[in-house]
Amino acid sequence: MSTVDTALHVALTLVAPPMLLGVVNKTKAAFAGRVGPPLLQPYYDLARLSRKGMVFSSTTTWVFVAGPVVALVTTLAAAVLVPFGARGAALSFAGDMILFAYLFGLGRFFTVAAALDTGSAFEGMGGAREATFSVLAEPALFLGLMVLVRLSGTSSLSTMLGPGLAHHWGVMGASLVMVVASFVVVLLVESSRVPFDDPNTHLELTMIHEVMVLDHSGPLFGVVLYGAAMKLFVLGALVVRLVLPMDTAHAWSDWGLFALGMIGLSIGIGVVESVMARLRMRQVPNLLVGACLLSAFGIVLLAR
Amino acid sequence: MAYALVLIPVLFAIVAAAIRSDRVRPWVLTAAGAVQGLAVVRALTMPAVAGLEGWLVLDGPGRLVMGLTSALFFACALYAPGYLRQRSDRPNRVFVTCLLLLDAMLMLLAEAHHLGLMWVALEAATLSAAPLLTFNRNQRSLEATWKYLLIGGVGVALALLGSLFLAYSELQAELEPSLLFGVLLEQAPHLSKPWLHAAFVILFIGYGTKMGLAPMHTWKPDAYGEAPGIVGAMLAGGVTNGAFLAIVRFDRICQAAGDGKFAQELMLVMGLLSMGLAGAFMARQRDYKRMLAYSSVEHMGILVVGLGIGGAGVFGSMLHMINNGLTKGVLFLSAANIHRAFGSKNVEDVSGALRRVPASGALFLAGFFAVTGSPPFGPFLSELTIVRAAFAAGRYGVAAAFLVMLAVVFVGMGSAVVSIAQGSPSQHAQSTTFRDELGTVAPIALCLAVVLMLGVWVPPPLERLLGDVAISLGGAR
Amino acid sequence: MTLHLILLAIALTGVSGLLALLVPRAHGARVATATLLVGATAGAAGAVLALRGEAVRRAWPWAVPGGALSFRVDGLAAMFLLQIFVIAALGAIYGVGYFSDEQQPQHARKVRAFYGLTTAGMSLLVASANAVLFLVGWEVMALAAFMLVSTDDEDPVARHAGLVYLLSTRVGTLCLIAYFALLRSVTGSFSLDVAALDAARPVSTALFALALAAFGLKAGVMPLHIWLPGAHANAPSHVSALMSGVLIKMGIYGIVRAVSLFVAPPVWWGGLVLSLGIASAVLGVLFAIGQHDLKRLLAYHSVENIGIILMGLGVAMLGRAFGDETLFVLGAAGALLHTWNHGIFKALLFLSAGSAVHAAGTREIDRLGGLSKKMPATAGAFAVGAIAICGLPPLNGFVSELLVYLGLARACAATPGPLFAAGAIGAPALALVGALAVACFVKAYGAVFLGEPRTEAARHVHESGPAMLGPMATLAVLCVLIGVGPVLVAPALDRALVSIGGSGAPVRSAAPLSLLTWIGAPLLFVIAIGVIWAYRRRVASRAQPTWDCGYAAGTARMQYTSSSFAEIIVGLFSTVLRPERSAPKIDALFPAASHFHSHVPEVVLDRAIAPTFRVTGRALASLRWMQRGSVHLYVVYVFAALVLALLVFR
Amino acid sequence: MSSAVDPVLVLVLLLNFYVVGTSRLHAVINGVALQGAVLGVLALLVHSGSVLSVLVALATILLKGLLMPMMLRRAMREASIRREVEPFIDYVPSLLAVAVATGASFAFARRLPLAPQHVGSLLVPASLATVGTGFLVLATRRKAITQAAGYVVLENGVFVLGVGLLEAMPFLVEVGVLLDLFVAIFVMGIIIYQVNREFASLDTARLSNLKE
Repeated sequence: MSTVDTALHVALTLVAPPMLLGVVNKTKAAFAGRVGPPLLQPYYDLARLSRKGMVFSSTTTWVFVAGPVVALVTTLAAAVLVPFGARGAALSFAGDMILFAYLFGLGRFFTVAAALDTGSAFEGMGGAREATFSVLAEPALFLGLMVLVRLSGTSSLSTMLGPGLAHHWGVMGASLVMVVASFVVVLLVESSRVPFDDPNTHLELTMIHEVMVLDHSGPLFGVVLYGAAMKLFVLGALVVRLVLPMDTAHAWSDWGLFALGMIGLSIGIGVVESVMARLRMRQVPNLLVGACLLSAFGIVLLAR
Repeated sequence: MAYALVLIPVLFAIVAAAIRSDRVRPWVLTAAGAVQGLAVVRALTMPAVAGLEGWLVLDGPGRLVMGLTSALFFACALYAPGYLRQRSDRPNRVFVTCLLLLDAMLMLLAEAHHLGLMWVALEAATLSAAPLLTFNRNQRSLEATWKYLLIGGVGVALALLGSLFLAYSELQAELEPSLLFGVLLEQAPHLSKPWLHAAFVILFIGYGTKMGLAPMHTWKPDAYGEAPGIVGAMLAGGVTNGAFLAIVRFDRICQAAGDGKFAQELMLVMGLLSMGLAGAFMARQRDYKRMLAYSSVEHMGILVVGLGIGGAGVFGSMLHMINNGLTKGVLFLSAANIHRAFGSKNVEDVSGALRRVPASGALFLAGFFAVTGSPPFGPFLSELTIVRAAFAAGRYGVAAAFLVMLAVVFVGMGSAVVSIAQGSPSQHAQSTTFRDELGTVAPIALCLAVVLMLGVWVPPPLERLLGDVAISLGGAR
Repeated sequence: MTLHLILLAIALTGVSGLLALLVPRAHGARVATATLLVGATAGAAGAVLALRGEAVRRAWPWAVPGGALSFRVDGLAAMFLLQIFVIAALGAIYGVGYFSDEQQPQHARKVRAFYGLTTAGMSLLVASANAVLFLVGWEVMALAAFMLVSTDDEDPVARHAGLVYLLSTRVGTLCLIAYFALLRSVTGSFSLDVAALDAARPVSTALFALALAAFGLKAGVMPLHIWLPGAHANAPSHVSALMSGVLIKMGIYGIVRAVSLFVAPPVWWGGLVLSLGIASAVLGVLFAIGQHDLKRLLAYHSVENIGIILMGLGVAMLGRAFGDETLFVLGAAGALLHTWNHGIFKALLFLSAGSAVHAAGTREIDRLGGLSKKMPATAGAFAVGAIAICGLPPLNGFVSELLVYLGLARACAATPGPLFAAGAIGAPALALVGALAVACFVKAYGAVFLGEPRTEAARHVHESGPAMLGPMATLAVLCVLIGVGPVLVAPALDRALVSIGGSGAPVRSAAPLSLLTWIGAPLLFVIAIGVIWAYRRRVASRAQPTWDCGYAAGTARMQYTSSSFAEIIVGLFSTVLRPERSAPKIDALFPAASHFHSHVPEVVLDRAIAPTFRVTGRALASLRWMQRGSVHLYVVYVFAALVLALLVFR
Repeated sequence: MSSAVDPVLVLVLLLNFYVVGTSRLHAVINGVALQGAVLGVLALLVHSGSVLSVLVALATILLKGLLMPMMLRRAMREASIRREVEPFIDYVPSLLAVAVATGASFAFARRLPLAPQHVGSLLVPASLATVGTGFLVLATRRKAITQAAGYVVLENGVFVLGVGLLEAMPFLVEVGVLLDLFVAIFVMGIIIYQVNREFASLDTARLSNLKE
């Protein structure tokens, strides 16, 4: 991995995430027959928020401001570990997949703690949901990762999603399909998308992520939104690489392929959000357990 | 020396009977305890103690029992003045005199080397304990005494029958009939087997009744429950071990006759049965003095199990006899203090002993830990030795049963002891006059200190003696 | 030198509290604490020396049947000794502020005496190389701890907790006695420093089972954990820290020693240990989530973390069974490091929880809240502990869990079926545990320290003094230090692995430990910068009440409580947790004041053990007719015994 | 050994039936006394004429035939009771039980080889049967006095064998044994007296306050 690649990796992580939201929103607008907001609208929003002042609850402590910051920083750190397409990750070592997953855990700890810091029943509710659903999402993620570990014989993301992946698709495609399905579910729940959460509603009782950040305002809210977008981007990168395991042997075409994949993913998310309704809260665990089972089947298939 | 050991307490008994003052008399016990203690120490350091043409011989097991009995008696004798001052409502002439006579008979039992003499000593000990049990002069103590006398009498009668059987086994084999142990041991290989076996069984049941092995233990909870703590201590730590000493000797004859296996099987069955029944009756036991009685039944079971296992088990059993005897002293005497302080021996009425009588409560709790085989107290070492002997002998079933029984006992006893020791004492308990004082606490602490010492340091002379006894009984160190 | 330091430490810690009984009350605390500190310092120095040098063995004769004053301080022992001394010392300092003579005139002296004895017992058993000596240390520890657990014996709940602990620990000790006796029948002596045994013999299986039962009970392995929640919850907090931090680790020490007696343990041993680990970890954390009592919650997390340690151990044993040295290194190093880590962060959590409980006067999470404004240092310490125990980077919990994960991943990628199964089941299970732990601790931290105080008592708290905060700060620093610089502890781990049969392959070769520094340090730095930036912005901003969605009459009691936070998870796992709820039936239009109550019981104790005891007790009570006072019947017994014995034994 | 031994032993056995079969305490005590006296005679017969046997015989007759029954009669007077009531096993079944015990004793005694001088004698079965009878009385009779008498029967059974072993049990022991028995009955008498005073009854079935 060249210095250029590393620089590009970090730059992409920093710059690209809001764009995904733009694509998703455009897709949804297209389905609804609207023109929709500009593609760069998320950037405008962030810029606008950064200029605003903030209002803080007198109940809160430093934890409240730490929530968004830690969430963003951990996501950024996790991004360094994920291979963007065939280009590999900026940093990889044995066991980086565990660090990857646990960085999100750290972020979650602070996000939920920040929500509880407000003392608001609504935000507590959101925090409880976030914590609960991740309890089921985490095994699904790890079951999927174990499939990849088994196939590749390594616990490093860059290697397991590296050049050998295409070959594994040929041999163990069925398992990988299940892993992809399971990861998509994890991606949707972790980045709070339909059918688990609807980023567009503001009905407190029905939400997960949005309801946790009711009290954040101004630049801090910007950090929240930016972090969320980056999480979508990072998790999306994982799925994209899984689905597009091709290796073009050219740096620029690799990057291009990855970019196309990410755009495709965003469109996909947009499509899902347009054609599906949000699930009832009680059914969310069932779907997550389903995702776990899918990955588990993926492993069982390997046991032959 | 052999005569002096028996005569010292007898003389003191006469003195006690002659003294008029109830206040002065208890100090005779203390004096007797001290003098006898010195005599016993002297006797134990002498290479040979014998008398009456071989009828009195202080052999290895006898030395152990004698040392233990005199130590226990010494502790009781120190404790008695303080206790009897608390009980000044009762005349103590009979009590003190009979206690000394009981002690004398136990001394005789330890050195009697003649089957008949041993029997006489045991019978006399049984009888001299009867007035001690009625010390409280109420219906309950009378009932207990009647049961003690009747069941004990049956046991003693059987012991006599068994002795006769043993003698007949000589007669039938056309040997010179003699009831001297030395002679019996020499002739053992030629004894008539059917008579020997029947004799051992009858002797075991007979002396086992005195020892309090299940199912002949039924007198024990009644007697220990109703008697003063001193009597409980002397019975549980003295008389029972005297009876055990007899069984040890019969076991030795069986070993010498080459019939050890049969005796061991019997002892294992009866020992485990005792432990099991004791455990069953200790579960949810409401009367803590009766609980101590069942604990005594349990430990008698442990003693014969150790003997039954053989090998190092014999060593463990001998060591356990000493440990258990002394620990029983701690438990019965501290229970007596608690009984006085709370005016009840019902577990439900007694709580917060650690607050009401801190020293007695702590000693009772420590005694409980000791008797249930917790390191660093002595009984732990002996029980460990027995368990490891069981494993070494390949008797896994016995070992497992043994440990399970220990667990059952611990659960039963632990629940009661903890609820006695901890918590807050009731209003009624606060109003009684009894307080911990030096006289009623120091002797118990002394006993416990010895038990503790035996858990971290077994004095080499004792170790040698135990080893010799074990080897003479076909065991091992 | 090494051994002398440790023996000195055992002696000094053991007598520390007893010595204090001899001096006037006013000086008792100082004398006891100073003696214990001197001892612990000596011991810690000895342990560090042992970790740097060769294993020390020394024996003196001991006039006790089967006993010898024989000691062995190798890498493994030194690791445990260091942990004992450090945490005991910190707990003792904490105790000066938390459990002083002024506040606890009845108990303070007693607690100091038994605290020292517990410490001495633990260090004695770890250092001993003779079964009798080991048992002495073991039981001194166990019984002294019993006295500590039932410190507050006027409270029936604490008394019951003490009794349950006492009975369980004795069952364990009896298993242990059986274990050592059986071991002796194999090796011929009570020495624990024995040559490798053959695991294939049937007796080895019995040995393994006994060790697992005996030590598992002490460690609190599910379902043998029944004593643990009550004991940890009711003991004084620095005692809980000592018990949870190190005492239960004596079980781990025992299991590690027992397993390392065998050259190649069978595959199923490793599988069993791993499965027990998974069960403990998952169930432990699940039960923790349902708790309302802060210290009970922490206690269940001990069960969880013991589970994680056992998972590592199971992986190591599987590595042994299949001859995969790297697997062994990863699993064993993970287990041992987690033993340390858990000791540190669990002690930290108990100390900070104790600080909060001490200030607010209740352990009920739902009666606390908002403490962090008045007690920022305590809150911060708890936060560090919480993050560490969840295994989150960049703190110490992550390092040990990473090692276990690496082992599981390696197992998953390996050819043999059992290894694959272990990895494929183990890793997701550990992930589940991690996520549950986050949910649980964010709940506990949030409900206790964040938001608004739910009661007046919680409103009027104030920060603890330096005697209490100092140890907490030290532990928090240790959490960060091991988390960011795990290479610092790698040599100790290498040393310990060699002493349990490792080939000497360093941990650093099996796991990217130094990389964690390069990730952890910048991560901490960036987070710190970010938070400081945001906090400065905050200081310059307006403050208003929390947005209440337009409802103007909100009260502190309307906050999301810990019970409500946990409600969904408890509901999801109700099959295991069996929550009890008593909810009012509301059918009127204007219902009267009412109560809602929910509770997650100790299922194993309440639904299995206690009923068994009741039934057994009843069965035994039915034997009572035998002793019904009839002397006639008693004569019949004697006669029956005589006749039967004559017939059977002839 | 004299040929008159067996008839005397038969008498001992018959007295067992007598003791068990009657409800009158006087009769019970008389039966026991007679049994004791018969044992004295037995001692004379077994070891015809030695000084030792004469002394033992005299001691036996004195203690077992006279003193012990006297003690029991005194206790009976003090308590002013005359009859045994409602034994746990009634008189006729008791007689049957003694018969069974006697039969069983004969069966068991066949397993034990006899010394040459005793071959063919009833010594062992008579002893065992009497011991069994003693147990029966102890276990089934309610009155303390009857139980004490039963204890004497038990002792008598043991003594039958003791007589056969006079050489093995030298005089000193023999007399010691007798003395002990006497003291035992004496102590029992005292206790009986106290029990009667405290409980206003000698029904030992009422002595069941101490139980689990």
